[in-house]
Amino acid sequence: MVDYFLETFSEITWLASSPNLSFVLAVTLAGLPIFLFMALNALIAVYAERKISAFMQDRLGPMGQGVGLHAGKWGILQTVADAVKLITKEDIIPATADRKLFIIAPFILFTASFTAFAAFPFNEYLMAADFNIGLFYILAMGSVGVIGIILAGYSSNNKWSLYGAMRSAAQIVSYEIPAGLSLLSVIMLSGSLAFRDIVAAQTGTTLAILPNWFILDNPFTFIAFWIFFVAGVAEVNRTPFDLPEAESELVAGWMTEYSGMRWSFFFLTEYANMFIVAGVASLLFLGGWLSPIPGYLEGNLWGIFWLISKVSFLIFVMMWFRWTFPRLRTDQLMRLCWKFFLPASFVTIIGVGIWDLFVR
Amino acid sequence: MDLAGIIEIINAKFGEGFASIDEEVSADTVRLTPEQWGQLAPFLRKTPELFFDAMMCITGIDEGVESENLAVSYNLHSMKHNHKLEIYVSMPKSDPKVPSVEQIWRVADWFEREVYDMFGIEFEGHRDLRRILLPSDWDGFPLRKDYEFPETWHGIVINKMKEGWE
Amino acid sequence: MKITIGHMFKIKRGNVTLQYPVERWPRPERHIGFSADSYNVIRSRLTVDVDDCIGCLKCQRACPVSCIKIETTKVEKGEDISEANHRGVTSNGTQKRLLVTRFDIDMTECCYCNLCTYPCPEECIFMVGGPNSSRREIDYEFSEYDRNDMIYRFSKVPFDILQKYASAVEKSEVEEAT
Amino acid sequence: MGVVIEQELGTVHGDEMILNIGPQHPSTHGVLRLKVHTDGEIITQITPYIGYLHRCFEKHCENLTYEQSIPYTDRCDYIGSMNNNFGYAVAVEQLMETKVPEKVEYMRVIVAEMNRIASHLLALGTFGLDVGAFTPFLYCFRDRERILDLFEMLCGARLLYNYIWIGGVSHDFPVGWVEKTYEFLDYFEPKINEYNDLLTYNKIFIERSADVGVIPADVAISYGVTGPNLRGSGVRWDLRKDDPYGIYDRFEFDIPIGTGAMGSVGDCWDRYYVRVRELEECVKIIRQALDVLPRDGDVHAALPKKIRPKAGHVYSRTESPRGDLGYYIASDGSDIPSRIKMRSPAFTALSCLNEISRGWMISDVIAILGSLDIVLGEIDR
Repeated sequence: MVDYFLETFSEITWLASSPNLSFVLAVTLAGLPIFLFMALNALIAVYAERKISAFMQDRLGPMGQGVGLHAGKWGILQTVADAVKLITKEDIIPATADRKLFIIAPFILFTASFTAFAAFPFNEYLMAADFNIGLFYILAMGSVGVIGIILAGYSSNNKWSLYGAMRSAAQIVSYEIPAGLSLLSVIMLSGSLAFRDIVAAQTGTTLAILPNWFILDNPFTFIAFWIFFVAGVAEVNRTPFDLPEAESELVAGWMTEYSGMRWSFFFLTEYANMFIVAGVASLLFLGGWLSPIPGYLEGNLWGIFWLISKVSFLIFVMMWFRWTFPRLRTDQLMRLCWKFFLPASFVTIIGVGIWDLFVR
Repeated sequence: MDLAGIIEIINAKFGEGFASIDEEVSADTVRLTPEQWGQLAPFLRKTPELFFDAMMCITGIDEGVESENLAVSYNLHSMKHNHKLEIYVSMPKSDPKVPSVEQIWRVADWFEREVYDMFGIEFEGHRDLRRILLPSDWDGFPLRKDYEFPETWHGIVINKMKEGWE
Repeated sequence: MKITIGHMFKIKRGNVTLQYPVERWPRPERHIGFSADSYNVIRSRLTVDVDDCIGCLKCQRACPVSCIKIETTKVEKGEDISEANHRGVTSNGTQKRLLVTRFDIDMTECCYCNLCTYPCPEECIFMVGGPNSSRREIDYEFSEYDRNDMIYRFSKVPFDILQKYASAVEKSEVEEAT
Repeated sequence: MGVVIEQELGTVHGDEMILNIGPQHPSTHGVLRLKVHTDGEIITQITPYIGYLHRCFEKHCENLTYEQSIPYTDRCDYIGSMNNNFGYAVAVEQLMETKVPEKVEYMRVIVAEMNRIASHLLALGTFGLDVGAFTPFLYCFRDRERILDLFEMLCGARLLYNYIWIGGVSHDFPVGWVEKTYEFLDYFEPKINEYNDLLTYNKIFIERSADVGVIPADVAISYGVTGPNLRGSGVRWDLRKDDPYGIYDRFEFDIPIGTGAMGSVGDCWDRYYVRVRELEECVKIIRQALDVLPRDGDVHAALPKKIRPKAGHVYSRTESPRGDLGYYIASDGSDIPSRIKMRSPAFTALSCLNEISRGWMISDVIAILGSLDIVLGEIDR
């Protein structure tokens, strides 16, 4: 999209004269829909989380009441109410907090996940910036977020946030390795880092009727999918790995001292990260914008529909995890990562290599 | 075994008349002085026939404004033999001192702290005797019969003011 | 995992939420076999039929948190005093000898233990909405903005008449004293 | 142990941090402050501070008559208040040597066991919450609501009942109550194995609670730990069987003890599992009691007009959902007791927290606290 805008601007005379103005304009025009999409995604995800958790727990979740309809017919206005509350709520900065770092932290975290969206393709043509190393870029942006978390935990100057920040830093850093390695097996199969080639490698059918997705390609990529998905859940700090913001122990981990608008940035980033992890998993393993019935319902618009439905199904599974599993302890978390996920991802890489060599 | 058997064993060890039951006060409690209790406690815990390993409850009692002495009542129980014993140790209000049994039964640690907190009975040998329920700078011992309520505490008025009620 | 997803799909049958302003809390329907009026087992707001109250102070003594205050003065036996709207005979037919000049219940202190309704000979103090809900509908939303409004004053003696009777009491005490 | 820094709060070792799991904390089951000395996340020492919820129960009782302090016993252990009334009534009846009619004995057992189910449900739910599983908490509360509805039908109140009086019960069972209880029991039994599938045999739950906070049997007895916590450590001790009061000797039910199925004997998982198994035992007792409940007989027959026990004192114990609930009542012949002491089981359970949670991490202390199932109302009285 960015280079598409650059070409159109070069024809317009008064713009072509100042190249950096047109560049800035192009980037903002490409970035704005991403930001709106993130906000929209957060709105829907918050409502979905409340409703799904309610149905799973035998209750109704936010419901609109006859008189006053304050939460909308089926509680639809609940997220609007949340947004308004968060905007109007007072932003408290604790007196002993380290002011500058306290203010910067949410923005670092937000920009990390916002820039990761830049390379995220919604469809064959619809992406903010067309990189040929899209996957590598998203992984890199994922690990930038950790700095924001540590900054938030350290600057709010209370012991609980420090605990939360240390735990989440250790968790995110250590879970990136198995996530990265399990992606390696897919890259070996598709031979390139660009999303378009990866998804292109998944077209066609295997065993006549099944779509030729990498998940069904061979048993090792199936394991790789699960490793990546679970490591992704851990990277986003969701149950059963939500130790940093464990309600029953650390009150709210590194987010304790934040309130109002700043806290909503953290909230936004959490759902954006969830979307990215689910998106990358569906792009790499579930055939991105390809339709499950190969050959039918193809095309651009259908592509977006299929990608969004796969991503929302994976987000639903993440929410399903949250309301069923208890929480792991810090050392169990680490042991699981280093002693189980890491060797498993090595096995998948070797497995895919051998499988690729002999079977293909 | 029943109460008489227990008292026999105690008297056999500590000499006749050490532990006695005077019927008119109550049928099943052994009345001791603080010094006697100090010697008897480890004995009750260690001898295999008695083996009182569970201290059920320690209760502080103020025997009334006019009676001039405080008392501590220990209820002991043996898990193995399933028999019970109650020991009643009374002491004058002027110097309320009782040897602590905190090393023998660990539960006594908190029970004795509560009795000290409410009655002001000093337990000698208690490693960490301080108030448990009341704020540490509270003066006076509330459960004594002659205790009068403080008007305010750190400036907080205690009984609520309500117009049009009294 | 299977359990939580199972609950999700049978939401219509299993769900528990009660949407408060529209659906009210169902009052436990109670019939105790014999006369419902003699049993009053509901915990909600206390009310008093002062017409039936003979001023025996049993409820005041029974209350563990002493949140009931009653003051009475002597009156001729069984004769109505219209200006103090005091009825001489209670609904069960007992003759009244005392005029209840003050009957206050402080609902902020009441602990809803229902101990005061049992000793009352005339059953004039009870919690609304119980088996006697024919007379008074259940009411458990009686919060007030000012704490002093929670002190319910049930005696119906108008203020000026109160002075007359109150002074009568001093007069009688003075006579006894001299 | 790091550099020693002289500070106003005494000697603080270099890398040791004092952390306040403060009076306001989501998982202290009430108002409790734990001053935790931690080295990184490993705990070296815990000193609990209690007394935030102290409402002078014993001082109140010295100014109220015997039947007026029943609503106060409700408010000590506000989750098992029926058992509190039961314990208090048994103690005063023992002091007055009055006999209670047969029907009332059965009613008391039924109502106390139902309250035990409700209390254990809350214990299981909050323990799951402390370990992070949110949904079992709501399932437990959905079932607990049904018991509270039955209690509301019975005595009007849902949490603090003032139902069991000295010498009797305040009200007879309303018509249709027994059938509703049967209905509840049939509804409730399959629910127990739903909890088991969801939480008890859940791999992460086992990893979080097995081998954590082990209380050996002799330490438990020495610290006066009683009830499900003691049975979790493998000691087969239940007052309803070993020192029976009321008519508990007429029912046959077995006492589940911790067997170290998932870890060592006496760990958090054992205490949790003992409570789950006790749910089944309570259902068994209620069924037996309901079958033989005598239908006729007046409930108020043995209610004494004036409760004026002779001078003397008594110490009586009953099995409350949290352990041995003891009442030491001394009376001087008037209708106002001279001294009432309530021995609360959660008080002793908390006293052993320091001994058993050394060397564990902070998230384990929260799990241990949840498995001990303490109620601060009862600790502070």
